[in-house]
Amino acid sequence: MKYWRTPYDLDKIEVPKGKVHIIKDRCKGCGFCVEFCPRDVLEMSEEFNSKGYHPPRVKNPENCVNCGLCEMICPEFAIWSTAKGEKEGKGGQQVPRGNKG
Amino acid sequence: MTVLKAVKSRVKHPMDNLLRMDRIPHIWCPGCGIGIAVSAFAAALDKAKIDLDKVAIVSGIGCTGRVAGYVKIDSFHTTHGRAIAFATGIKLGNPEIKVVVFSGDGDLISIGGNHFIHAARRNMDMLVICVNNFIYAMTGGQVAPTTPLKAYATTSPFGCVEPPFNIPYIADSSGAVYVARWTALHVRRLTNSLVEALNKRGFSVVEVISPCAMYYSRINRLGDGLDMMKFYHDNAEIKHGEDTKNLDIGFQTKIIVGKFVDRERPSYLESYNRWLSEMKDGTP
Amino acid sequence: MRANPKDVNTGVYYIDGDVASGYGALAAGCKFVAGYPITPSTEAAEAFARIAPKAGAMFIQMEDELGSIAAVVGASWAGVKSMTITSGPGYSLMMETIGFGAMLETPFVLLNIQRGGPSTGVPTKTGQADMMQSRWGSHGDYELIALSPDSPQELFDYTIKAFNLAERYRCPVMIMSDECVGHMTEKVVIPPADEIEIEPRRFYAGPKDKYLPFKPDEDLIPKMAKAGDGYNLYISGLTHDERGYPAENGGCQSVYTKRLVDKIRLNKDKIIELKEEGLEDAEVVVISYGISSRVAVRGIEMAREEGIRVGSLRLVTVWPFPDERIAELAKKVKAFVVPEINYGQIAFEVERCSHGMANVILVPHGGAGVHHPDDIYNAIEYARRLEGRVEGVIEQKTRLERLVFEERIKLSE
Amino acid sequence: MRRLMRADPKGVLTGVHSLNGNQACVEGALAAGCRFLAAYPIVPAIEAWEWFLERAKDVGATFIQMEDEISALAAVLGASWTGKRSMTITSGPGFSLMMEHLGLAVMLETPCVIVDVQRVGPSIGTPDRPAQGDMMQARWGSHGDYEIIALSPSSPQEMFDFTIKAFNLSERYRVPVMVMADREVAHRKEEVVIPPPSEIMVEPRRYYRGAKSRYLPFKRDRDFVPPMVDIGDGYRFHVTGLTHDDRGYPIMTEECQEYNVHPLVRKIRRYVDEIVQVQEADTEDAEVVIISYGAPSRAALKAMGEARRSGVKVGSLKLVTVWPFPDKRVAELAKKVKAFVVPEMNYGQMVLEVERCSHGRANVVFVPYEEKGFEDDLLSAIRKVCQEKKVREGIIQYHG
Amino acid sequence: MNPFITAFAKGIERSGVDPIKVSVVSDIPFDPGVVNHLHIDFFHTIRGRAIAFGTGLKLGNPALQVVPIIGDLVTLGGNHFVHAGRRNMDLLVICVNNFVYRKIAGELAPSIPPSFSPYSTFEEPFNVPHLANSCGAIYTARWTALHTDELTLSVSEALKKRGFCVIEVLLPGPNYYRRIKEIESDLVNFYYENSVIRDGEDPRNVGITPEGKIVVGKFTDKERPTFIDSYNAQLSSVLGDEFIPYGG
Amino acid sequence: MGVKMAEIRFAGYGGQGIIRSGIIVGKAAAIYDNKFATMNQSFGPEARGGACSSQLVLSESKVLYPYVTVSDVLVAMSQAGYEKFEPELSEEGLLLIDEDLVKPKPPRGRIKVFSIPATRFAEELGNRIIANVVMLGFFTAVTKLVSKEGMEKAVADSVPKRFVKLNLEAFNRGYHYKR
Repeated sequence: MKYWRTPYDLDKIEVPKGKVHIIKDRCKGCGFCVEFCPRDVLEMSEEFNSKGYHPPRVKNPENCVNCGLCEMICPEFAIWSTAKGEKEGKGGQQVPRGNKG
Repeated sequence: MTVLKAVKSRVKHPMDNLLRMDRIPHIWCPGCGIGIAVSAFAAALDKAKIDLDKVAIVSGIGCTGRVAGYVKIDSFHTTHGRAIAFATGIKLGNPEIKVVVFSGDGDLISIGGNHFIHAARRNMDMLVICVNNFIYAMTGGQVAPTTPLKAYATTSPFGCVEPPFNIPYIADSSGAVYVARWTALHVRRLTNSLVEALNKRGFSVVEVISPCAMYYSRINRLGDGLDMMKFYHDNAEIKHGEDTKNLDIGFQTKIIVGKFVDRERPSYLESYNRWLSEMKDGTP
Repeated sequence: MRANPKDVNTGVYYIDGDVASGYGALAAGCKFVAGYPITPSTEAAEAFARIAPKAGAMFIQMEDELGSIAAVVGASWAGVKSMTITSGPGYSLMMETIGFGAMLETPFVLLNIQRGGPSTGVPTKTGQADMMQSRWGSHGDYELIALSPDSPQELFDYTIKAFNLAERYRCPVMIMSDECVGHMTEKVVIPPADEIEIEPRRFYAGPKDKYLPFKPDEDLIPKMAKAGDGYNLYISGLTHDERGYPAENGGCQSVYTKRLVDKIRLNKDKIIELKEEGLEDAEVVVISYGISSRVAVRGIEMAREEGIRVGSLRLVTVWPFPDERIAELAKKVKAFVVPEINYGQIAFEVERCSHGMANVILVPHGGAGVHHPDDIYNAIEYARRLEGRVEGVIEQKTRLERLVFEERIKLSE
Repeated sequence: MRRLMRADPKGVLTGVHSLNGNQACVEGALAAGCRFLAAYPIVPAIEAWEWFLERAKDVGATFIQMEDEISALAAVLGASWTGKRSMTITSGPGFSLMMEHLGLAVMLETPCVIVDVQRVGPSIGTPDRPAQGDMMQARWGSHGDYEIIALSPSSPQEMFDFTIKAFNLSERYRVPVMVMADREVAHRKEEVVIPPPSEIMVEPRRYYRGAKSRYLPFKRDRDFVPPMVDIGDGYRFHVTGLTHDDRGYPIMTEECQEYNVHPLVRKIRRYVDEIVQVQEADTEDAEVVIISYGAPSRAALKAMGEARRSGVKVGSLKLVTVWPFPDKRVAELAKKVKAFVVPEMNYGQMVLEVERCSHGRANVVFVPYEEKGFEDDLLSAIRKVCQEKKVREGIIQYHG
Repeated sequence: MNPFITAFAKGIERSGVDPIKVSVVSDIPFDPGVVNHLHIDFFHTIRGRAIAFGTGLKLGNPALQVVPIIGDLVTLGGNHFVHAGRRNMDLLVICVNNFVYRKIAGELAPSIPPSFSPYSTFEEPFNVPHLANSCGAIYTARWTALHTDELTLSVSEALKKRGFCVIEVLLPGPNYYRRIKEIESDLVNFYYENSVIRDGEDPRNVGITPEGKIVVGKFTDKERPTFIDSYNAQLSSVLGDEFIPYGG
Repeated sequence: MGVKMAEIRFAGYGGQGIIRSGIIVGKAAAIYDNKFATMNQSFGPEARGGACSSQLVLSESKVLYPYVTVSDVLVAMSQAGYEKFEPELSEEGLLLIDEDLVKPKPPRGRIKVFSIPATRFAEELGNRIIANVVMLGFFTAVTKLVSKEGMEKAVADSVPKRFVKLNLEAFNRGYHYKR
């Protein structure tokens, strides 16, 4: 069962592309991101992480539209997406999101 | 510990600068919604454009009470039920600080019920985020004042016999100026609500209904966290402005969410300062 | 009086101390438990909640610890035996009402499963640092009784005893257990009801209009009446006279409050229970209570293997304190070794009672764990070697202290 | 390393005033820089915060009447972390309710002052009569192990002086400090001399001065006291009532418990000599020493004079700091004197400490406070104890 | 206190409840003579815990009619108040409201020190009937010391009801605030001129404000199962014959 | 000191049934095999995922000193648990591990290592929560410290009625696993 409808004018919109990042060892395998991803990008993997859970893995990378829901709904701060083409998050170089204050 | 080492990877999560990543993974169970509430709060802090140095977060005891330990701002993990009282001191000690109380239903409404209603009555300027998972989870699944009638818990092994509190109603009737309720599934709306409430002056309450996959759903055989989230999806109904007295939550019944109260009242400090200046002028 | 068979779940169980205490309470005839969840004591409340409805008893989870203990005092005046269950922080919240219970001479039992403190401390791990609090925690002068069991079986037995003492002396009785004992699982034998002796409440039976709620019998303890029986009770937390009316002369040496301390102090010998072992020829005596006494066993064994004559004195009743017995021993032995899971509480009492005649060596432990037997052995060994009298309590440096402050081991979960 | 600073003139009402103990206490607090009071009304402490409220508008202090004493102390702790010197004022029953937060104050090492105007207990007792029944509670009332400091004033002037001292000790050692007054002292009206601000020395808060990124809220200096920062200064620190490491992060192991809690005890025990203060009179040649504190110490001085006149060599040791207890001094005296006489307004609390520290070398006599004929009781106790041939075990109490 | 005591006594009489079974739990000491005269049991408990103590009393012996009379205006014991309401504990709570709201005090006697109000003067007080109603009370009413007949009726009605009933009584000067006694009669006059009876008014609208009149009356009267009822019902439905209904 | 039989340590994460394992073995020994058994637990505030261990002292007579000093058997269900408690294991001890979750170092002394994919088996049986019961079956077969019958009774008493069958299946899966 899918929980989000597909917009009927999908073909007219320029769909942004996103890339999903997962920190596997933070994951506790709750499955929220897999279930609620509106674009069905993710699935649960077979592998165990260091805590013995099955983290998600990207099934359909091209489907990601960088909506950010996975980031918001992940209770473990283990997954997020960036726009394709953006500098990818390594060593804190990703586009700052937080208030630096 | 090995796990911690593994986590210190080079990749950085966008919220890393708002959270104490040296303490992640956090203690919450798989399928728990508190982490989502924290995400929403962090996103709201970001969106509300508040100087993070001037925000303090106070938590009590319980699962949600641990939130203070994970957010990278001035944070206080205090005693059971007294987060609001402690926060009152901070607010009055330095009125420039935006004070956020982030705690659970048992902490805020059960043992801390008195401070909750009195702070609302005074209209003490703070944002209270109450994560409601219908049970005491940290101590192992005891009945809470929010546990729905007939639901099971370890100290109500034959079903809960006490009607639960309707948190928005009690907040409203004791004088809160902003009252909203969302489930952990409504992350975006929750974030927006938190932004509004952060910018509000006075006692604001945001209730977050969250799955407890370890105790509440297990004892009541409701499946895991994901099943609870699906339940919210099917049974939450958004009704902004609904009269707060109609917001009771039964066992696996419909949950009404939305923003219910948004009004203006002079805050405690405003009244206090006015009174002080009147006293000085000699015109009581 | 014998226990009611309906209340006794006779059988052999493999349960933890908390649960055993819940069973013990019911067996003792407790009909009302009010509590509030707090680690590590909740199992006791849960156990009682499970078995109570089948025996016509009730568990209610109140809104906080303040409410719990107030309800317990109320229920006791309604005529039922009652109990509350808590741990450190909750215990601190109860302080005001414990004084109130003592003032009203209300029989009730309080189970405190101690944990690491102060403040929130270490909720899931042990401590013994509320011992002095149990004696001195409420404002004003009062006396009460505190027991310290060391195994699940004892938690069952002494919960019953606590109820009996509470009824006998009309005062709050504390069961000062700790997380180790509370969460320790062992075989617990619950005997048949006719083997369980329980103390009935001492109700007043004379003419109603002659009843004085605080008029003591010869043993200084007054008889009780229930609310709703037509006695026109006037019960007040103010300093009161025999009628219960606020006393005109309610000063700090009021005869009325004096009885609150005297009824325990003068009945001390009947209340105190000690477990003594190998004291006849001992040169060093280990004084311990609760889980520490089981930990001390290993240290004592080690010392005896070395040929040291070590005796053991276990305080089952911690309050009232066995002043005389310790003073007596102090004259005979070289030193006392006091292992406790705090930085010195009962050790100071031992110092007080030994009147400078024996050395007192404290083996401290901050909590969240128990002593290493080596520490206790070392203290015994040191005590034997030490010549002369040293003033004050000697604090033994423990293995843990060296590890943390000298070797500076890394702290992690 | 320590530098005292002068008091802020705004809070100092220099001059000679006729004040009762409660008011003097508030004046002392304001002089010491206290700018926040949270309290809940209770007899006999209520005048204190009425006076505070009266003075708040001139001094610019904040006051809140909380819903109960539990929250009053919680608010005080919160305010203290914003950098304000904070206090609360209460009496017996309220003091009992504060016990849980006393533990939190100890654990968070939050400087604050708690004034307990003792009244007759237990429970509601007799609200408008004085007592000293909360002395042991001050030391042992909260769960878990810790050490605190408590002072005991015996006159309105001392209420003023000791309150300043309490704030200073509290900032110096980062512990809650208690002023254990009683109704008699709090309600007695006397002349109180308030010196000019330049003569009042105030201990400044020990602030952290290093780099922001390196701040650890519980990293102790050599004397076990960690420096502090204020909320809102951008340190983004975390503190918790759980057992924690230097960062303030909870770690639930026995090692961390030792690391965290042992210094809480040590930071007081090691500096006992610095903290402890007693006032002695004629103890050099004394055979009998009266050990007293608070209101009874005035009668004690009178009785001492009387006894000296009748030829008995009596000295007086008045406790300024009740906790920590002056173990050493009492033990020292025990070797020289025949007996200690301890008058108290309770059924025997500090006398147990005297018994403990005298190590069986001197007789210990307890004299309960009676509203009438108290001085005579003291004198007769002194005479009787002089006739004792040897040291008796335990505490002696003469009847009649 | 006297007009209230009289009304209370008459209320017990009119309700037909056996006074022997009535226990008053209060945090204000009563005159022992009153207690003897009414032939009730009286417990003077510590501040704020009257309702919690009353809960224990009621559960210890469900045959009792427990009447907590709270004099602290839901301040210290606010938590017990809301939770007993939620549970629908079978108690009749009489909230003796002796506060002098700022404007009222100001008009009447400027000399009253501000702190004599249980709330600091600038704070808004609770709307007690509304709070009670929102946490689940089944009966709420408010009367002043003048409305003795209505108060009597309310007491007798509430005693007969099963569940959490709250009657707020505006009463000048019980013995807590002695200095207010001097202005007692003025305050009675004030009540006379400024109160208006509106039975059945939505409790939401009966907050006491400096401007408006004091609304008195019987506001709500509904039915809900009490704590003991729902306890017995739930447990017997789950446990069946194994369950021994709780009778204290 | 009584006649000692064994000191056993179970270690893993909260949620794996580590404490329950201790209780079940203790119960089998104390109630069904008529020995003496003292079980102690150690856990963090986390319901799941935190370090968690239980220790069991089995004896022919009353257990006085209730703690493990040198363990004869270590059952490790997590890497962290293994690393923390391996040094405590006797030189002649037995080490039982879940092979998917623990990667042991080469054993010291005469330590014997037995491994079983307990969590994987449990997942195959439909619920990973019963991994500990699989491990208990394995434990019973390897150590022979408690009787199989006693263990089966203890397992049956310790779980809700509707799960008895599943748990016994898990137990036997572990018991009959050939290492």
